[in-house]
Amino acid sequence: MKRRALFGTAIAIAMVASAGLTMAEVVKIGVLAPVSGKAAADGEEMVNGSQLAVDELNAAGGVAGYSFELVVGDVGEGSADAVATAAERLLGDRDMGAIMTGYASGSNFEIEMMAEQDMVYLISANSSQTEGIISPSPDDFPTVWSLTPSYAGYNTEIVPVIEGLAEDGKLDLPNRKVAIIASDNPYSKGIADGMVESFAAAGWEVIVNDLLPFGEINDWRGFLAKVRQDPPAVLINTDYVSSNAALFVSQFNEDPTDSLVFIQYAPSVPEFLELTKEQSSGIVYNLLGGVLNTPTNPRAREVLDKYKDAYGNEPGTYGPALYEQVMIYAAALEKVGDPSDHVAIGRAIGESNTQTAMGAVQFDPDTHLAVQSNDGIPIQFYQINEGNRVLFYPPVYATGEFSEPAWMK
Amino acid sequence: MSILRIEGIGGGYGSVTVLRDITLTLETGENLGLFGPNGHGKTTLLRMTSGLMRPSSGTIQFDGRDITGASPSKIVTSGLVHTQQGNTLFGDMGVAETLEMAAFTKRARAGATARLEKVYALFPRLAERRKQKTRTLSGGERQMLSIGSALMCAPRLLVLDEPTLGLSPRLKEELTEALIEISNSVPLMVVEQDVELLLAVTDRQVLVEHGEIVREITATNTPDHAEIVAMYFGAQA
Amino acid sequence: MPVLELRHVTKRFGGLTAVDDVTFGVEEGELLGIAGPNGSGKSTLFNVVTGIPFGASSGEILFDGKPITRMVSHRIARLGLARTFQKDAEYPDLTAKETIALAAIYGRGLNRRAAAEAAETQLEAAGIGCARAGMLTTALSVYERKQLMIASALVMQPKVLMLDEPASGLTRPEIAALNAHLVKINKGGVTILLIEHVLSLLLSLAERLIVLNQGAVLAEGDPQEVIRDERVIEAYLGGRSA
Amino acid sequence: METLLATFVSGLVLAALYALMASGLSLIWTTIGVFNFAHGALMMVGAFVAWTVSEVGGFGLWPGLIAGVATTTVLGVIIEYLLIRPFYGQRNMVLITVMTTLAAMIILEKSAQIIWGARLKQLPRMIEGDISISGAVISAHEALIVVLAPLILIALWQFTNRTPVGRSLRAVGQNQEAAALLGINVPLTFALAFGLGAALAGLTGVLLGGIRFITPSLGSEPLIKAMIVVIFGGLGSLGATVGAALVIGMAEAFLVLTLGLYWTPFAIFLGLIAVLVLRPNGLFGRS
Amino acid sequence: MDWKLAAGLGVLLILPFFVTDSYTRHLFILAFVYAILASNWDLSLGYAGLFNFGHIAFFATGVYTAAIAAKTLGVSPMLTIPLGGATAALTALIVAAPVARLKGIYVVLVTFAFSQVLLQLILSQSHITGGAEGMVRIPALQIGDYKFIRDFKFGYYYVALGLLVLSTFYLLWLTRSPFGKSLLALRDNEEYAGARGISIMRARVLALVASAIFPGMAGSFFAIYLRVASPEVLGFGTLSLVLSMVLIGGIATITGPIFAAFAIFFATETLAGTRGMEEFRFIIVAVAMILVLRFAPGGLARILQVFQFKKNRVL
Repeated sequence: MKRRALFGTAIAIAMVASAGLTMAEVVKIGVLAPVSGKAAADGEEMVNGSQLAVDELNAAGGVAGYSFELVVGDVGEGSADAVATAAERLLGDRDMGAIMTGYASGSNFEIEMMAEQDMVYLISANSSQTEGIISPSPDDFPTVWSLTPSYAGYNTEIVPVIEGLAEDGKLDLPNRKVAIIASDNPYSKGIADGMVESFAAAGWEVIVNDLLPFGEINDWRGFLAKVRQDPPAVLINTDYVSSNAALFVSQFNEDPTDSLVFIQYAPSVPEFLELTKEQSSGIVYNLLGGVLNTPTNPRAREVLDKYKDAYGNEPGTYGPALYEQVMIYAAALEKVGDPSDHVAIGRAIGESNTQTAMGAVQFDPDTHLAVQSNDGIPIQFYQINEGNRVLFYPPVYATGEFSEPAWMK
Repeated sequence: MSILRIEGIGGGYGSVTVLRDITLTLETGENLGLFGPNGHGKTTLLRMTSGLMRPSSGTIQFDGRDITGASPSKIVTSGLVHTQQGNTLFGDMGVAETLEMAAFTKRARAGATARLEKVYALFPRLAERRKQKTRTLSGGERQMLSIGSALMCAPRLLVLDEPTLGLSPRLKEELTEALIEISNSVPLMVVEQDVELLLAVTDRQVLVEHGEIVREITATNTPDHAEIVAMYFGAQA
Repeated sequence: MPVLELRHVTKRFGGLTAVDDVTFGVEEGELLGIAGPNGSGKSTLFNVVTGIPFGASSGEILFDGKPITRMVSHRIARLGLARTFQKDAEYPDLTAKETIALAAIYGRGLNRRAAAEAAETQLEAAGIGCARAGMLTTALSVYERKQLMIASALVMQPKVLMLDEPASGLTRPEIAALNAHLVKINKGGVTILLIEHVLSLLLSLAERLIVLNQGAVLAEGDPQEVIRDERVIEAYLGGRSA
Repeated sequence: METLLATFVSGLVLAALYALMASGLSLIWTTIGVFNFAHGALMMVGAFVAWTVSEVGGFGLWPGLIAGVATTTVLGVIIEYLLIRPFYGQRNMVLITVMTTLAAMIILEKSAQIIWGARLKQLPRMIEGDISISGAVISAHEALIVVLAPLILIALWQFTNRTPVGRSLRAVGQNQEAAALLGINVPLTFALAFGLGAALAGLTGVLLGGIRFITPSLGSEPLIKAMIVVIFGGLGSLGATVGAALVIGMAEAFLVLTLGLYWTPFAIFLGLIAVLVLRPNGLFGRS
Repeated sequence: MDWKLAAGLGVLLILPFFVTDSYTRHLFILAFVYAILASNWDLSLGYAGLFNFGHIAFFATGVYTAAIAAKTLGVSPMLTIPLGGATAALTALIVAAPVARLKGIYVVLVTFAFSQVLLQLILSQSHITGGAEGMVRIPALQIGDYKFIRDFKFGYYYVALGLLVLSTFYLLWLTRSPFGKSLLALRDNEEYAGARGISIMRARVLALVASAIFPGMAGSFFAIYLRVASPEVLGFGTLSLVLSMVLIGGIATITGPIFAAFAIFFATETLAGTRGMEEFRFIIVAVAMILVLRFAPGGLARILQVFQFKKNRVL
């Protein structure tokens, strides 16, 4: 009896799923997001950002005669079966026009599922994984595109920026030593490895190069004790988990050394400032594909304001990113006209050149990643200064000047 | 007036009936002994009296109040104190600590210090081992501690289950003396294998067999040794 | 040569000495009774001999001339030293027949078919009919369960059978039936050690009686004499009775 | 030398935290024989409630602390009543309650996610500023924990060893029937022990909330740490638990120094398995 | 085999011809995997009475065996499935060494600690396992020229169903064999069983190993099917989900956990598709678990059994 009832439900689901055999006037847009679990804050932003875009498009009367409806697929903690199931659910919907995500799995394995079914898939984070999957045969992935440029910039740009600051007399480097700590995940480790290479090539001495297990870190004192024995001019932490980074900052401040402190990604998370308060003043970080909120890119302020009006808080990266992803899809649909022609829409996206909150988006046909350049999506260096994020590099977008951290004076 | 009145008690564990229709009264100022073969329901009867088990039929009245099915702590509070058979103490507690804690109920706490002195006077061995952990005590000392802690509860009726279990003759002797002394101030209900001890300590004895009271012995019909052996081991001993 | 021999066996739990320097032998074919008041260490002695829990504190136990002092219980059972338990021992989720067959398979190494046949033979001998054999053991009567436990021991074809209070909880007619059954088993060549509180049964069966008190052997010899021994009466009934 | 001292101080901070995390778990285990998998989740609830009262409500830290501890105490009593009490006396009670408290953990964590969301939150520190102990610097808040933890544990020890009610907790833990026969209300004592254990969890959570970030999964790492400490010490007494907390806190600090942060958790887990296999009753347990 | 199982199997066999969308088929495939996990866990938990909290570790062993064998070593994906069974059995043998000697809560703790050690190992050996991010692009299944990738999961459905059917037959055979009965005997009365020649250590070790084989194979299939291996499989989430399937289905029934796996998986999936219910579904499963433990300790299977006569079982 139980079994029969189950099959009943299953078949009912199947029938609902296959109900619309002809394309309706409504195009569904899927969002793969961690709505439940540890990363739910990111997930919420992803859903909000795309909902904002969908509402705006619908209010404007739709695109090419179609209006939009948002469908959310929860990937939970990002486990493979959760991501695959959520992706399958969205993929199984015949009205699905495109699927958006900030990140879903960390490994981006779902890209293959999307490509197999020619689903339009726009993704924001983990560009090195995306690159790894797509670059061996980019033609197999005509519908998958990443708004984040290659992470190569993270590896290399830091050295010239720091040396430039020293040359301009804005930063006094006591030596040419660097200490680097990374967390054991491809993002953090990959960037740390790249930095080690770049620093070594520029003639720096890498005195500490440590690796941490990935996850929550309760105490940095052991590592910091090692650093304090021989203080380097630059101290780099590429662990991107913001709570870890905040603890790092507060424990560094207990007994600061004469070092420039650089932390990967974490300081860009909205609550980082709230959590560290004045302690983070002086910390440097950079961003690729983050919101380029500067007077020369008014679009960023515009999107941020819209988001804030709708949801009452300032978003991080994923709200604006998903908003722009939906907009890029909408523009491509406008051009192609037929939402069921996924491959054509994919190609249209690949050819697009759009000014977004993150900068000008253009895609590299070899990797399907957005192109990094000062005219495209730039790498942005920020310094936290008394609770404000000061964009000091590249100079064309700069909103302020770098100032030497208080503990180095 | 009777201090304990057990009427038509029956019950057991799950589907196994251990007790069938037991009726007993303990008059004020009287000490009662129970004996009989193992596994015939004496311990079960005591457990029902002290609230550790719920009888499936019958009523128990203590001091005129119905205590059938009441919780053990309520029953102790009212003054009926039960000392279990065997090694049932708190292994990690010290001797003095156990005795002090045993005066737990409000009624017992009043006058606890005086009673503690009395217990030490009754069992000087316990006084010598105040600081010792219970698990390091010998069998006899544990038995003394059990009885001692029951006395700390300020009993108005003390129910003892096999107080001499596994003790050497010398210790038995000592314990018997102590029990006689206790019985001067507190009425006792004792389950014991040692019939001679029962005869020495209690005024009236009943034989429990197959969950029933099959015989009662009073001062007027004291049995001789052969009779006891017969009662105990069955007819052809 | 005794089939089972205990030499100075002692078992301690913390500060308590449950079995105290016990030495005796059991001859082949004998029916040895073991008595003693509550808490005198009879069951613990059985446990120590059969490896529950593992190992005596000191001393030596020989079975068939081989030391079994440090052997785990299932090996001892397979050697031919079987025992029953005082408490209701059964497997609530198995039937009577399964219970016996399992002992035949694991305790004697029979295959499934032979074990099923052996189980049927034992069930018949134990007086558990076909209809009851397929029932869960929890559905059986107290007497049937006692018989089942003995049958599951016998199916292993033990040399020595150790019975721990088989008569407790039985009615008089049932005890009589048990008595006859045990005589038959013993006559069939199985050495029996019997712990029993029902003294009438013990006295009618035992050829020799050992009385334990406080874990040590108090008296040993002809049952009728031992039972009149002053020390035994004192241990059982108290000092001033003698 | 300075490095060693810094490591020692950091070990001390960890030990104090671990002792606090584990004390409630240990108390519930020794009294009721329940391994409370919801212990970490209760810490999390304590921190969230304290945050809500002090930051959102604006009542300040102390009322927040009181509210947090009070809430977890009540929750502990509720968990005992609904999820533990029905299973007393069952043959597999230990294992059944592992499952029911695991369910409680899920319910608490997911409810917290629904109520408070996933954004990071933090409580203000009890005392601001840093303290330097001959070169080793720690925050005053952590110094407070190092001072507070032994005080709380001594108070707990005094309570369970010197007061009648505290002694009754231990008595019930060692022998329920014998305790009942002294007039101790066993069900009430169980509720008390669970409430007290939960209160300790709540207090630990509030203290943690000042140095870590409050998220619905705040308690999962402390739960595992508390489990390790309790197992390491032997599932017996408060003293063993505290001893184990010291050993593990120090081991962790010095392992980080020598082995690095990377291999430390692995080494500790391996040590745990070794202890369990070689001495199932724990490092300080009786065999 | 009773007619209900046969009927159920018949329906599952023809189902893919009527259900053509890949999402529903995907759900069935995952339900099959969960059913294998839950029913095999029931062997060690329900029959052997071993409260093994590390059962997921066997599954994870299979997952990583397949990932490493197929991707790094280039073993044919089809072969990795039996290989996963073998490595999981080996893992079980290692865990069994301490577990065979422990009791009660200690079994919980050792097995849980073991799964944590495995997790740490996976995280730390990132050059082999991919660390926290896991491994992707594991080669897909291919038999002869038949590629499983673009058939809307038709082939995968039958592979998973085949595994479940094999596993179920295996479990039913095992639990009805003398070995299965000896586990029940040990679980309910260890001393008695020991005194009847049953080796406690041997039975425990065998039970753990026997209960690891199919979860290992299911793990390998899982990795090959999703083409990904990630350490989340060792989290509390999977553990409590599968545990709830065993308990709600009814321990020591084998078929109970299988039915429960279907019911719970489809129920949570339906809730997952409802916006705003994402967190609630876990709470609902947890509450259901408590209610079953409290009011129907035998689980769903026992509730259903009340309505039918208990057949005589012969060894």
